[in-house]
Amino acid sequence: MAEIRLENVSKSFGSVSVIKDISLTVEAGELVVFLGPSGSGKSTLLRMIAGLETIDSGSLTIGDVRSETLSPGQRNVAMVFQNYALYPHMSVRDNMAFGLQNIGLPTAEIEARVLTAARMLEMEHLLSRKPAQLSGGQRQRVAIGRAIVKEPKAFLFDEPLSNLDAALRVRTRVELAQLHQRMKATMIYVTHDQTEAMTLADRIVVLNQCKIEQIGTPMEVYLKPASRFVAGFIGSPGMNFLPVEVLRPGRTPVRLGNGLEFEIEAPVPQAGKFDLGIRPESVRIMTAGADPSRPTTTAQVSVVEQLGERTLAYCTLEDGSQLIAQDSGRSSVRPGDRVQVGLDPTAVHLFDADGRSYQAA
Amino acid sequence: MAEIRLENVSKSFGSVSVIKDISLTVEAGELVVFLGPSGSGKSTLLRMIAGLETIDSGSLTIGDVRSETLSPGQRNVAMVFQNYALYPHMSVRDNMAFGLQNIGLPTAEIEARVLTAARMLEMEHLLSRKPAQLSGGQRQRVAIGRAIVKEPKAFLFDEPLSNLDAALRVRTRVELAQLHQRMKATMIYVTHDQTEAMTLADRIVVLNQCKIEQIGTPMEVYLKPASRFVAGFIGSPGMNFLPVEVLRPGRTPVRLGNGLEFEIEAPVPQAGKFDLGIRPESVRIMTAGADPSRPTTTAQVSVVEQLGERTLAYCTLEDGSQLIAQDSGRSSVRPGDRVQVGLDPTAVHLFDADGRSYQAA
Amino acid sequence: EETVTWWDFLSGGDGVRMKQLISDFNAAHQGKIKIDATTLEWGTPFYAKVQTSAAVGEAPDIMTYHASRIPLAVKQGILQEITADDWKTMGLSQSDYAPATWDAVTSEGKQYAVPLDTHPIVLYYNKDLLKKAGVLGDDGKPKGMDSRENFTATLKALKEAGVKFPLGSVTADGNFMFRTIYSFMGQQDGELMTDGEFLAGDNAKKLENALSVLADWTKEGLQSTYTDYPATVALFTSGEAAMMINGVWEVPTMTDLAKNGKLFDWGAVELPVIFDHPSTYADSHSFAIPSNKGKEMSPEKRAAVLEVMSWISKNSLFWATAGHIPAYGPVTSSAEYKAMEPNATYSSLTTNMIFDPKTPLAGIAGPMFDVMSNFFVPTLNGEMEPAEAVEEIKAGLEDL
Amino acid sequence: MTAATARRLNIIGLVITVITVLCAVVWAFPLYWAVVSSLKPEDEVVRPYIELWPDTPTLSHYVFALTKTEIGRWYINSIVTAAAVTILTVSSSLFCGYAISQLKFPFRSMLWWLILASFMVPMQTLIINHFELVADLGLINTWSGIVLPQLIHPVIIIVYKQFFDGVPKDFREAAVMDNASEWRILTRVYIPMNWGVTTALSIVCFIWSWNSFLWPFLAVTKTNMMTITVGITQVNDAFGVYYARQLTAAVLAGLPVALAYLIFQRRVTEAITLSAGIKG
Amino acid sequence: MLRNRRRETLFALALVAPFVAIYGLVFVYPTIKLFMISFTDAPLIGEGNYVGFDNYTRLASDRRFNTAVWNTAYFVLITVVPGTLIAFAIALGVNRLIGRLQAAILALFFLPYILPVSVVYLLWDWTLNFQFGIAMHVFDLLGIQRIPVFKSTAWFMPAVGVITIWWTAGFSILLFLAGLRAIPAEIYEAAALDNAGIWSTFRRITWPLMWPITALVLTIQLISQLKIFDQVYLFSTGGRPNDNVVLVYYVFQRAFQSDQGGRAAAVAVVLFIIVIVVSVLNFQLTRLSGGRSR
Ligand SMILES: Nc1ncnc2c1ncn2[C@@H]1O[C@H](COP(=O)(O)OP(=O)(O)OP(=O)(O)O)[C@@H](O)[C@H]1O
Ligand SMILES: Nc1ncnc2c1ncn2[C@@H]1O[C@H](COP(=O)(O)OP(=O)(O)OP(=O)(O)O)[C@@H](O)[C@H]1O
Ligand SMILES: [Mg+2]
Ligand SMILES: [Mg+2]
Repeated sequence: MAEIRLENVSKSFGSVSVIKDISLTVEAGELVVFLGPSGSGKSTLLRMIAGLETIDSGSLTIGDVRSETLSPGQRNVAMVFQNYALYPHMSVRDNMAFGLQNIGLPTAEIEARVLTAARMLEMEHLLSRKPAQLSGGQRQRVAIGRAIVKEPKAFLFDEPLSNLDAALRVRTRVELAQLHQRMKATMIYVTHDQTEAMTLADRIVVLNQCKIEQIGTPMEVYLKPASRFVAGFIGSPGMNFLPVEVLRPGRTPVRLGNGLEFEIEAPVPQAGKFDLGIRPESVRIMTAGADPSRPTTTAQVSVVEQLGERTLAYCTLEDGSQLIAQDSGRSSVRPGDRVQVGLDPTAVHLFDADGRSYQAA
Repeated sequence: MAEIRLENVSKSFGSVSVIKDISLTVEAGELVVFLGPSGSGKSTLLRMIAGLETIDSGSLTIGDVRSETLSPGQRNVAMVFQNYALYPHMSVRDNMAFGLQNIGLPTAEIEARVLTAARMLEMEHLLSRKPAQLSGGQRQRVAIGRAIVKEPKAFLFDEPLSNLDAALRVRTRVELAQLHQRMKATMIYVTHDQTEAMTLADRIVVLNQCKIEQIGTPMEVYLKPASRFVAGFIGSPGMNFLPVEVLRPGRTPVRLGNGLEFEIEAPVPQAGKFDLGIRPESVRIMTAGADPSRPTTTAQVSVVEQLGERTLAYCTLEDGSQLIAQDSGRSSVRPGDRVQVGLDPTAVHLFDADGRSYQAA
Repeated sequence: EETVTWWDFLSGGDGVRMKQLISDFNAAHQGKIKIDATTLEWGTPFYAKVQTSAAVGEAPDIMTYHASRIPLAVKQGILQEITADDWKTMGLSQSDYAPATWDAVTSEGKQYAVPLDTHPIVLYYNKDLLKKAGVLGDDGKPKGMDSRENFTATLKALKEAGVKFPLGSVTADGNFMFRTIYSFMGQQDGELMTDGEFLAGDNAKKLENALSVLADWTKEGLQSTYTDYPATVALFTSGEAAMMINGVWEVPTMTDLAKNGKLFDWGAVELPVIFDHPSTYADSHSFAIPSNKGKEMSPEKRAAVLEVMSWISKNSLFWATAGHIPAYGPVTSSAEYKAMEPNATYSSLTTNMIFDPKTPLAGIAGPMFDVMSNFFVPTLNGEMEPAEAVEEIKAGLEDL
Repeated sequence: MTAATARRLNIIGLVITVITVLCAVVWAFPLYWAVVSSLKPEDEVVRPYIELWPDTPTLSHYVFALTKTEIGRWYINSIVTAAAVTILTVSSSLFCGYAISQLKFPFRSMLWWLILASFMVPMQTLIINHFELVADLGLINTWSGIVLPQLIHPVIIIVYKQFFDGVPKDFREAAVMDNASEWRILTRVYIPMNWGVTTALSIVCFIWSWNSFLWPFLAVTKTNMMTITVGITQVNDAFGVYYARQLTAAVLAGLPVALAYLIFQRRVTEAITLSAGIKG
Repeated sequence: MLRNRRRETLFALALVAPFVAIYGLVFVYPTIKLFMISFTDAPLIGEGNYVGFDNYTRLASDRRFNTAVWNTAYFVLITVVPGTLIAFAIALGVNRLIGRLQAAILALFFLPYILPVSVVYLLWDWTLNFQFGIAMHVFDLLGIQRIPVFKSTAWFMPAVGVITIWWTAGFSILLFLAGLRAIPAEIYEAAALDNAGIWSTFRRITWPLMWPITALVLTIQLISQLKIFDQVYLFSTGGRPNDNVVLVYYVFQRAFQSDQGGRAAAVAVVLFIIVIVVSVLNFQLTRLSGGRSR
């Protein structure tokens, strides 16, 4: 397994700049997820690593080999496509063997590798089927198998689960995680589904508008978003944002739009208008006798989503700002209720007008 | 808005029975979700109501009109298809107007209705575009708009969100919920994604193998599953099941496979082998100083999924049985850890060999 | 051994007989000459093929050729002259042929082919029906063969006797009808082409006369309309048409049917004299030697080819069973031929034969045919007035 | 009103189906009629009334055609030349269509326009030039000579290009990642994925070649080199009543292709269905 | 994609080489020769003298050429659109059927396509034979006057047109079927829910969605019907060839019957130009109307 290092990589299609000066090192054996909204350049970056797109400037090193100018085949990385791109006319066995035949491996060796991979992915009984005869999850495994047999330096996945239905998605996600643990292979995984990103990644690379917004472990990204974009993008639902006025830098009172004032640790350089970010799980519906130390305000509930293990209440504050609060699974909140919501002052973030994050606490 | 009543409805394709003697009443203004695994007959049932499939036996009443033999147009229900089935060659306006033109409404009236619907769905600026020029979410709104303008007795949705990416899905889900609240329309909504089901439904109809397993509000279905199937199917992840021996009916000790004994309220007729069901959120990782009253056992963590607002730990008990436990978002559990997990004895369910549920507490 | 490559366009009954002759020839010349024969499709394809093949040196050593196509072929330079020496080698001479026949293979004083036969058209008739209608003469020939009025009367009598079509004519095929119409022009000494001019002088009127005879028969319901070739034969042989104007090549059809007892008592005679004097259109199957571009023929080969032409001409009595009149005089004057019926009956008409005008535009499948055919069909079936047709034909011919 | 409407819809559907079936029967009737006529004795053929089945069915015309001619040899010539035309045309068109669709090379678009233009030229008008060419090459009376000028069917390239354009580029990329050479991408990925259309095009090309007349007629001067369409004209007779015999010849000329089509029909229609790739 | 330009070019050239070689030999070269011959008075085969534009200028006053142009236009008019519509209608009918019945019916409609033109000629000449054709017997039964179909100028072109449609519809039917099967069933279900009747479903859904295929079929038909020859030639021999002449037939007459290769080539060149002009017009037209209906 090999390290992948991108240095000052850029790319444009005609006059459209799609990747802007990106540097990134993926450690050997690491699983890095590229996360970002549609059009943020995830696929392009991946395809540049694979050699399917040229690199305009900057350097790419795979293992210890400078690779910008190598052809896709020579880079020895394997790619799993979004729609798997299994050859529809070949059996599962042939699909997996094709790449090995191309490099002229002896038949016995090919057969052995295919069998090993098939055993690992528990699909020995599928070897002679055609892709059309497989379920979505099985196809996914074939696509992975086709990558595994190459014994590549790294695996690249481009939204491999986006075609599966929700249930299958969860199952294959777990399978992928286990596979990574077993193989300890270098993997880059593209997705715009953050549940996938959170659960799979060793580190997450959040891309936005052709640039890297943040690199970090899933929890770093979740708990310490580097920017307002990351904060809003990560989490389901994303972070609440409320306009707030910082009265004084330091441990300091802030005032919400509805006049509520409370104190937070605000490492901002000066007072002024900021956005306060707080995750739904840090906004609690207060029942009588709840922690009185929390700053509390009144809100009107508009929509209630009971998710079973928790309940989300979509609330409107008096000044019209929107807020999602979380309650326990067995919540009795109903749309239209007026409730008290309490904010956890230790879990708030401040963002300036440029989206820069100032972490409280 | 109209009530929809199915009585003893059956349907088979050739020799394959697909709907078996189903009776169901959807109240006027209610939003009912059909939930069930793939192939359970959800779409078929919906299509029978729409008139796209014939009804072999039984009766269907929409409003007060017996409708089994009416043509789809005459039933005056609107359907939103999984992939929207927008007419690709017509503008958004024409897509919405087509059905009204077919019933010979005056042009002015058509225009008015289309505009109203477009305004309601915030897509007045899209009216002259073709579907190909719209994003997934916009297409979804056109499909809904096409349904709204008909002023139908009821709306039927067949997995309308399954083609959207996760982020868009959440957004449109909320939009749909708001729409329902605004219009108070009778809606039947097919999905196999239970987050959707939980958040949208007034009542959920759980289908399995061509039959209704349970009808109830989302929380009823979540908290009081009528069968082991429902318990395992609802929730993400679903309920944990552990083999258990009931030592005595009544308030009574049970023994897990690993020997742990504790007391639960077990309204079972007699002692014997059962499956104990418990949701992940009722299985907590015990830290030092936690509630000592909970029955506790030792487990080995295999996979940890940090979802941000919570953490799921996939654990193996000493007897090899699998269990998912929930921990807080900022959990420090790592794969391989040995931990103490505590079960909430008030949140357990018992299922006999046939899957029948015996609710504890 | 010399192998002589041979092309013909003789299919069906003709083809069978020619194949017989060829195999007889081969048997008679075993070890010396062998004919390697190929039959190709009749008409435009055949002549196009001959022309293109000759141009690239792929033409055969000998081929059948319609005498009517010789002027065009000479212009294209695809035929070799048959020299006086050749005639001598073959043991044939001008005196063995009817003057019209000899003339037909002659272009600008030179001969370009050896005539095998002449195949005129004749009048076939159903003796049973004629007898019933009382128009069968004592000589066994139809009554009224001497004038337009009398022949029309004969037709009318047949009609009155309940015959559906007194005369079967190939009215659907203008190419075919050219033969009849040209014969009727010949009966007025009409010419299609005089010194390079089409329908000069009163020739147009003569063509109009000829056309109106036939058009009138149609108008009076005496003649089958829009009948194509096989249909005409079928009408006649099934007894629906009492008489039929057709080529002598249909004789075998009749003989065969009669032999199987499937036919009535029938006869064939020279065309009736509608105008001034007897005259019948004929064409001739002849043998020609293509001049292959860039390929000189060896003297041995040429000798072999001449031997083929000579032998087959001299043994053309068998060819007469195909209905055709052998061109080689000694054969027709032989006792065996005289005994052949009805061939002997109509062989006399060789003295009244006329051939196509000598122009490269004429001949089987030539452009003149198309022009004529184009207007014959509507005229003969009552869609167009003969005078108008003649106008059009004249204009069409001048357009060529 | 309710059940009645449903029934009315059903009845309309039924009526359309019945009409379709009736049309199909009428449509194919001339074919049936030709076969039946070829089984009648000549005198029965020309009876003045409709006779849907022969009184005295006879195979005599077939016996005549099969025994009096070199029809076996002609079939062989036809099969060999049509197969050669098909294989050569389809394969060269496939390669060319693939290159135009998938690869970059100089003069690509010019070649494409030339091919489109050649679809518009009536090939018949080139036949004499073809003849001179083939004669110059000394190929008259050879299978190669029959085959050569038939090797241009621009439509086949046009269709291939359309299909290759429709193959998602993922497959190409997957194969590149798999180290496949260009040749293997073509032969192991693109060709197998387009078997359906290849079958369809092969059948159509075979039909065209089998049915061509004027060219093989010009290119062949020996009976034993004739193709079936050329040879079969010898069965025809310029004289006499030979409707049945001519129809027999027609049936014999058309039969093998008809059989081949019926055998491959499923694959043809499947291919065509896959061709949902035809975009506007 | 990262490509090896040189290798790719070489490979591409190797792939197109066989085709280009054949193409140059049997298409480009003869076509150029055809152009050159059109400026000479060459006979059917062989050399001729340069005559400038004579062969072209005399076409203006050539009656037969005029007839040929009009006949060709007339033939295109009566076959292209009707042929396309008929094939469409048949495809609609066949598309409704399922399973073996569909296969059988499709075969019945397709079979004529596999026949050689000479067989088509024989079949129809026989079927429409004035004396013995089964169609005439049917006319008799119906009390209709018999029609000498191929011998009257009024009936000739329509009849050959119908036969051509009959003969060539199979291919168009296959294309239409492909298009119909590509329309998702759900669109029709949506239309049913939208109260659309059979007619408005067809007019508002099927027709516009099928327009691209229809345009394709129209183009193919247009080009092939402009090149019509065999049928007209076969059916008019012995009848009224000069009244029924079409452009390619005229080329044939000039070349093969009149032995005027040069004049024939000129007509061929004119025809080629007509085809290109008409195709380009047609392309623009279908694109425009396509733009309107989508
Ligand atoms: N071949 C191309 N030519 C021009 N622009 C392109 C091309 N390919 C991609 N782009 C543009 O580059 C940007 C990044 O595209 P990319 O496919 O990498 O996005 P992504 O992050 O994978 O999005 P998604 O989640 O939708 O797959 C987009 O704005 C896209 O429009
Ligand atoms: N036309 C048909 N002919 C035969 N069987 C059918 C047909 N349509 C559906 N079925 C079968 O009926 C059963 C129910 O199908 P249905 O489409 O209603 O399932 P579903 O619950 O909507 O599943 P999914 O979530 O995958 O859409 C399935 O087993 C399916 O295979
Ligand atoms: Mg992407
Ligand atoms: Mg479904």
